[in-house]
Amino acid sequence: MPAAKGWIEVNEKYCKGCELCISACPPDVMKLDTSHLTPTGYHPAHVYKDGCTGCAICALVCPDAAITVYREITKVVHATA
Amino acid sequence: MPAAKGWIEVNEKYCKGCELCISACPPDVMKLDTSHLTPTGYHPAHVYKDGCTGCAICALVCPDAAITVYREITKVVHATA
Amino acid sequence: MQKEIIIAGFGGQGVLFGGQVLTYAAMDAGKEVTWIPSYGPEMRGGTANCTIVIAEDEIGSPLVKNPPLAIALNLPSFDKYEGELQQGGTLVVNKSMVDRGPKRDDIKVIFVPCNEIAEEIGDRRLLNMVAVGALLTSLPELSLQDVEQALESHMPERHKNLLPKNFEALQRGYEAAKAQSAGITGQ
Amino acid sequence: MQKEIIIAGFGGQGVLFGGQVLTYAAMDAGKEVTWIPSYGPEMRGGTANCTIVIAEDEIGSPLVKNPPLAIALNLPSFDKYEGELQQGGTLVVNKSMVDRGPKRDDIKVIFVPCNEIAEEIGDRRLLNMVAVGALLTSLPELSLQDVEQALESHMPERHKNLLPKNFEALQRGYEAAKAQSAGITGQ
Amino acid sequence: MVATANNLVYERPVGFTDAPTHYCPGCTHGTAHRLVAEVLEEMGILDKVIGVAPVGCSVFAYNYFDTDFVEAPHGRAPAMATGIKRVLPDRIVFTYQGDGDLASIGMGEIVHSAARGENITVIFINNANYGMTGGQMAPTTLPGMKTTSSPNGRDVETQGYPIRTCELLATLDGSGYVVRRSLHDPKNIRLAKKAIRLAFETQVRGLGFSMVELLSTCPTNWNLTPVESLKFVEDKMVSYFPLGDYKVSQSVAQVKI
Amino acid sequence: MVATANNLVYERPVGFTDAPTHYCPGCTHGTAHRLVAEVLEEMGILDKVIGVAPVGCSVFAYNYFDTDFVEAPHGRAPAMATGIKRVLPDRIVFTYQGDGDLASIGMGEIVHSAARGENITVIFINNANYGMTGGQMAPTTLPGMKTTSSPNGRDVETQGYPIRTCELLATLDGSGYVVRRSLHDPKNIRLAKKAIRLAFETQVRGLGFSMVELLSTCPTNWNLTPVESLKFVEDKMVSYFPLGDYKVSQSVAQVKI
Amino acid sequence: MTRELWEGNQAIAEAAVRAGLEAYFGYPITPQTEVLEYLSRRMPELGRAFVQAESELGAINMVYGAACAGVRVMSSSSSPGVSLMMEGLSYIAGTEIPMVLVNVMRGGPGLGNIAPSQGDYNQAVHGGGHGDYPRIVLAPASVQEAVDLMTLSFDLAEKYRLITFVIADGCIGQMMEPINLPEMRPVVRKDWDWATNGRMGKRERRILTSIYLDPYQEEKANLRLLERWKQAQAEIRYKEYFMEDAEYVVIGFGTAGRVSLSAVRAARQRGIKVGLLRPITVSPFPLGVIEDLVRHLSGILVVEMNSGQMLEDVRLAVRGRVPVQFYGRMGGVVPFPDEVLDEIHRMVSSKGATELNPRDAWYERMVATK
Amino acid sequence: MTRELWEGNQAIAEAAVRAGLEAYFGYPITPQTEVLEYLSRRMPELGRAFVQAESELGAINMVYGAACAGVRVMSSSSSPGVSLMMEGLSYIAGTEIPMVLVNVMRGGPGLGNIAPSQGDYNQAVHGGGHGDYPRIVLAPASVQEAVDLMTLSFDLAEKYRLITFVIADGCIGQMMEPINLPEMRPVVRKDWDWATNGRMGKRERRILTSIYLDPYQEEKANLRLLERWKQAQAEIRYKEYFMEDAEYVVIGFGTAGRVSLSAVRAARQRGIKVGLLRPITVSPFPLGVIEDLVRHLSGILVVEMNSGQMLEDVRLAVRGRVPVQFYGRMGGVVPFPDEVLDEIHRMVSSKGATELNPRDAWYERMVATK
Ligand SMILES: Cc1ncc(C[n+]2csc(CCOP(=O)(O)OP(=O)(O)O)c2C)c(N)n1
Ligand SMILES: Cc1ncc(C[n+]2csc(CCOP(=O)(O)OP(=O)(O)O)c2C)c(N)n1
Ligand code: SF4
Ligand code: SF4
Ligand code: SF4
Ligand code: SF4
Repeated sequence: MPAAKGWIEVNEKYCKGCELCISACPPDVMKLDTSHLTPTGYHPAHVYKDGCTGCAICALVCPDAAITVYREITKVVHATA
Repeated sequence: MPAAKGWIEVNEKYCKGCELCISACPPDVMKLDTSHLTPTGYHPAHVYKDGCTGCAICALVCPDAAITVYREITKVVHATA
Repeated sequence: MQKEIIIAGFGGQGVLFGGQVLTYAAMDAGKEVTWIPSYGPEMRGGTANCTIVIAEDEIGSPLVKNPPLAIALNLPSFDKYEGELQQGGTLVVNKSMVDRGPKRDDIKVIFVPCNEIAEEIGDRRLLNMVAVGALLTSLPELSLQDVEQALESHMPERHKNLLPKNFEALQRGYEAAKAQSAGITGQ
Repeated sequence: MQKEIIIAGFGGQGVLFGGQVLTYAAMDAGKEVTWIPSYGPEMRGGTANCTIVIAEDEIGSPLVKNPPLAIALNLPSFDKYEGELQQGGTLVVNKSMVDRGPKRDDIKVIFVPCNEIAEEIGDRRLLNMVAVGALLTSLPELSLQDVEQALESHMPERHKNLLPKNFEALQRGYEAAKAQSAGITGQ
Repeated sequence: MVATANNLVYERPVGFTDAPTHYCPGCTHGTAHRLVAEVLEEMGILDKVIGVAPVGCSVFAYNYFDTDFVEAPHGRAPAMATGIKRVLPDRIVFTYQGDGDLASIGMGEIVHSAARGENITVIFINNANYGMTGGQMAPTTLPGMKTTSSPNGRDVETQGYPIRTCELLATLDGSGYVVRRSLHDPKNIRLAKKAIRLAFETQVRGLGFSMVELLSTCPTNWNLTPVESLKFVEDKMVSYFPLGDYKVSQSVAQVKI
Repeated sequence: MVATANNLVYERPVGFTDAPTHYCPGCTHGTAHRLVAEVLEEMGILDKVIGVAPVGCSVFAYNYFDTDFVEAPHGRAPAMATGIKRVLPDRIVFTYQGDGDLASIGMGEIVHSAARGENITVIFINNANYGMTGGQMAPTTLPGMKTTSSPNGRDVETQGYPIRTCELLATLDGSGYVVRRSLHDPKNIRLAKKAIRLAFETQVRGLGFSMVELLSTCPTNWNLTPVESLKFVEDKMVSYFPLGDYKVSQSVAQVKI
Repeated sequence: MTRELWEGNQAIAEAAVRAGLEAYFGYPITPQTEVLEYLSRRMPELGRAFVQAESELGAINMVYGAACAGVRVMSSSSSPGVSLMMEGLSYIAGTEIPMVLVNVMRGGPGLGNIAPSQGDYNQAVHGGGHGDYPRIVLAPASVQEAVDLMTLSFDLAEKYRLITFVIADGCIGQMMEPINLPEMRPVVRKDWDWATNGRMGKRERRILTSIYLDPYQEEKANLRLLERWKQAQAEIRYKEYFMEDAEYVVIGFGTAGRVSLSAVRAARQRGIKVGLLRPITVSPFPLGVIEDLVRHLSGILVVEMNSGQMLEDVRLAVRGRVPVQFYGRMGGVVPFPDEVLDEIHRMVSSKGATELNPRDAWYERMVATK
Repeated sequence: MTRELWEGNQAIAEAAVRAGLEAYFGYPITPQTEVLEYLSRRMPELGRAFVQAESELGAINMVYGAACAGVRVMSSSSSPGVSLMMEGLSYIAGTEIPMVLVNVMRGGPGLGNIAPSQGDYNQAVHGGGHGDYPRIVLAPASVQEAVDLMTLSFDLAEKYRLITFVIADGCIGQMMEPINLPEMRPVVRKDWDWATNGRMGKRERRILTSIYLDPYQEEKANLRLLERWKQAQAEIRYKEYFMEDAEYVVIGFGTAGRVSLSAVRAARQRGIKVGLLRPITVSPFPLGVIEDLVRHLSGILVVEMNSGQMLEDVRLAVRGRVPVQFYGRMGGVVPFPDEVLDEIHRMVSSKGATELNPRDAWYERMVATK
């Protein structure tokens, strides 16, 4: 399957900066955004460089369902199918 | 082992006339003594004819440890050995 | 008026049912009535007894210490209730199971060989009915008919066939008691 | 005399230990003292605070509504205790975590950039000691020495190496507060 | 022992007090008691034993053994035994429990005693019903079996399935010796006694939790004669509750008696 | 579903309320919640569900699912679920319990719910300790593992052995579907979700008791980072608590999703 | 309508069924096992829920679940079993949902015996589970009254959302009396605005819990309970006998009350102006009634089958204005009428006065005689 | 001797150890878990028995077993956990053997919260388990007092063979105060003539049980308990503050008592002649002391962290001779001294009088203000 382009949104209402998504991200394009804090006082995760494939692994491992995942492809893969 | 002669004593303080010994007795020489009642109002078991081998099966099955078993032999077999 | 009756004996002697028959009869006769069983400290076997209270209005205590009426179906019960019976009361004793006469002379003791009579009728379990029949001679509040009627209407269908023998048992007990009161005592 | 102190902040800010240091100092100074923690409804994270009561004789309530002294290590605590502080009381505020000035003018508010100072010393966890040092300027009952002595004698062996930095933190906080009281405030 | 004439072959064990039991005629609770008394006597440990009686027909077990005894709340005997054993580790502590007591209300206590590997011995009487309270359904009541609380026969759909306690406890690492035996005939009674002996030996050697489940009768509530009751155990119960060793830890397997 | 550009691949399930959880960062309680919410949503049964929260860190589970919820006394969730299911047989009832709640104080209730074959689903979070009360030893604490009530590491001699709950419940005829899964990596999270789905399908079809045990983390009390915690599960827990299917009744085996 | 002869336990069970009982969860224990046994046949035949739980803990929490679902549910047990329900009862009370528990009390403490007792009065009325929670407690003195109170118990539990107990003893549970049973009420599932029975597309989700991490919220919940408790005062029930001209009064509930009735009758025959007050709701307790009595009485005798538990509630109402005496039997002993009669004589001859605390005075007499 | 700073829960644990505690069985629950955690390290290091039980039911029955063996044994828990121990406690009481239970009470009913509360007073003092049984209940108001009472609790439990509770709350359990710990007492296994610790060739077999099938025997057992209870009256303890010239008195135990102390001091500063009576043994309760007070007082204010439980015991002692008022906070709310001060003012200005029942009056004020 061709590495399709994808992107995610991390909802700072939920993110607790646990880094599980970061360690799980296959292309390794995520890290904590130490530049600011969430309302509950955590550094949120974010994609800091190109390469997100929209594989949704991050969302799959996120205990707080903080991540929404999109990608530009023609086939839908459900995150947890 | 030669069928040695044996005999038993049924302690009427304990016997409740449940008949378990009677049905277990190999030579089938026991029955309830309907001629009288124990202090607690049961017909006690007793050996009513010859043939007791002193095998102690009756004592083994007696829930109330009412039976004492003797026999004339030269080898001791413990009831539940 | 209020009458208390205690029926006592061994577990298997139909003590409780004997009392229930009287209770049904009293209820059908439109009276207030209570029936309460009590088992000895022993959980099984041992002695059982029940207390019946028959009255015209709301019944207080369902238990009494010194009843005017009692049935003793075995020796321990005879020993116990002969002592506790009210002065002038009546005690029906199952002669078949006791080997002594009365100690008190301020109560009326009626001896009835319940077991024998029951066995004559052909069902040793009926010894309780024999005793109840005997008691009725001293219980004006209830007639033999009341009790027979009660048996008739409350005995479960499957046992209805036993009615005739029950009636007979009641009758025989009643007569035995009458006879004895009439002086022809079984002693 | 009796003095009550409340120290409040986020879970991780060393609120409870900061209070315990004062408590040990008071105990060693032969005073009666109580220390009691309280965690917000939230079981974890959230705000934590503790109340210290220092007195000459038997202490009644270990909790107070309007303390004369308080330390607020974060904004929510500042908001809360600025409101509840006793008239004329003193509130030490961790300037590093608040972005506003005082609302009340009937209390003394001492702003100390605890985080910055602690980081300058080289251990951000020492921010609580900086604040405690500052508070001492308004707690005549306990001297800087008393508190240092308490740290010395009660800090577990394995942490003794941290003593110098703790002392420094106390000092710096004390001076920062003095300086400010002297008018050279950080605002 | 030198053999003489007129030899005594069997007499009532001294570990068994001279009080007649209150059990119904033919109830094998008595048999189980007798076997335990014989074992304790043969091992010469009567003196060190503290028994824990349950709530159930055997609530008065304390009257029948010539040892110290306590009486536990319904189902809690293993917890009480734990308390005793922990403060008197050199004493021999055993519980005697029915199936309602052990497998119903006492499930939590028995599982955790086994999981902890408590050095106690449990004599577990499985008579497929609640005897003392008048024959209600127990966790061990067979499917379809009529009891006073399953008047139309146990309906597994609504009343569930019987619990096989040995199999369940065998899954626990703390279990040292967990076996099922039966009291329905001489041969099985002999095997039962051997197992009881091994269970106590397990405790004496500190090899962990030991339990002997004994298939037992309740003639009164089964409405069968004592003899018919033994047949019921043999024909109906043994098939549902297979006899055998469910857990014999390696160290226990070494034990030679 | 027709594919379009800018396609949404994953978003927070609607069954999950919009309340942020109170769980510590990286605690996989959240993951378990999310999977349950996804399954209930996918099965379209949110509307019929009544959840039973335990006492434990997940005591507030009722805040996070868009379904009716009740909160049970410590360990009694299966009994409450039984009460609800028996009077509302057409509703879907599940409990969510920790290992202290289910395997320690609640052992009696879980065993008997399974034995009865109650048509309920149990989500069982095994995090090897008592999280909420500050990390005391649980029945699932590994041998040698340090907790606040086994400060020198769990000593199996005095504190007993961990309980393998699935293995234990699998011995009961009433169990329809009893499996163990883990939440330590994407693959296992997918398998966990499948199992949760099958567990609820078991209930929907009335095939008896279903339970999914999930190996989970407690970074806070383990004193590990969330990432290290996943590693601990993978390296230490999985070997003691093997993943797999411990009971899949014939009828459940037929179920096709 | 013809009367039928029923055993108390079975009558209680059938009365509950006719009151619309939808679910029963229990565990066998003498002397109430007949309730469970009766319902094990009756409930299934009506297609209603019956489960013999693994324990009383299981039973009370099954009740908790079914109560959350909004149905009429009950359990029954006897003293030791009820003690095991204390945590669950506190939870149910804290969740503010209705349920009924029948306690057929037996001799205690501990395993004790199966004889009639009133030793659990304090547990039922005052202490019991942890925390503050009011409860309604009904105490029947006859099989008919027990039958009537079963219907009432469900109605009150639902009306006030307070947990409700019916406390009896083996005497009432195992006695047979002629009774009139109520008509069978149809089972109507009220659609409570609090029941957690699934959204079913009709509403927002609901939560039932007893947790309030914020003490101020918990205090509010406590106040809600007290408010309903205040309203429940309207439900006070009691029965008076021979009170018109009474100068002395005997106060007793349940079996002790009916035993006292015999004694009071006997005393009346001897010309003693004594009456009987038999509380039927022991919680809420008829304090007001006693307040009024106090004005024109010379003495009160409290009779119980315990060591003097309701006695203290009576004394709180009397507050020293009238001498109060006590007679109790414990551990499963049921007093005979003549014992109570003796006490009435003692009270009258002593003009009701007693130097000591009535409990201490009673204790002295007990050790002297027993 | 130098004072050490200890947290209440840990101090309680260490004090028990020094009092010769030989075995501890417990289950974690906030806010007393530190007792268990502390002992999980301390007991094994001393070679004494420690078991984290599977539940509070397990714990109390392990305690029961160890108590039968005749050793000093205790458990500790908090409200919901204590409710689960009610059956076991009744058995232990009925078996007439000593044991100590610490209840660090929390807000309830139900799961409630972990904040300080006194909601279990009635459970501890009056109701609780089934059947009649007296118990000794000690209520410390400070860490030092808690420490001192631990030793006393074991001594009393053994002296009277009555079960003994120490009731505290999260405030005392989690507060730190400087204390003096008692010397370590050597563990002496007294050779009780009742302990079931094996015949060991020395004696006849012994049986410990709470069953008395014959009600008359059970009644005798109940009377034995009452006899020891009578003797235990000698152990009543309380502390008085500012009582010499007091015209009004505040009565409160534990935390409510020490909070009241602050209020009483403040009132004194305002010239109000008010004192404080702080019961230390709430069971046996200092009734006699209050009897005496009543003679020369104008009003009593009872302060509790519940809806008025000890209040009724005070009222039983007062019996209407002096106006009694009540102030309580519930569900884990700890009153501040100024709240109590306001109540003192109210009492004084109203000359102590209150038209309503003090509880009703308090309730009205609560709903009005809260
Ligand atoms: C807490 C509690 N619940 C219930 C009872 C009533 N009860 C006494 S014995 C018993 C069951 C006994 O059955 P089992 O354990 O199988 O022993 P068996 O009588 O069959 O030998 C019950 C439920 C009790 N005493 N205590
Ligand atoms: C009867 C009772 N006992 C003890 C407690 C205290 N308590 C609350 S949560 C908990 C253990 C929770 O551990 P677990 O079930 O493993 O869930 P986790 O917090 O680890 O998710 C305990 C013991 C309680 N609330 N009620
Ligand atoms: S896994 Fe979720 S909570 Fe954790 S850092 Fe990533 S987005 Fe944030
Ligand atoms: S087995 Fe024992 S009790 Fe039964 S009849 Fe024979 S001797 Fe009597
Ligand atoms: S009831 Fe059953 S178990 Fe109990 S003694 Fe009788 S036969 Fe044995
Ligand atoms: S304490 Fe442990 S289990 Fe509880 S929320 Fe935190 S990490 Fe999760």
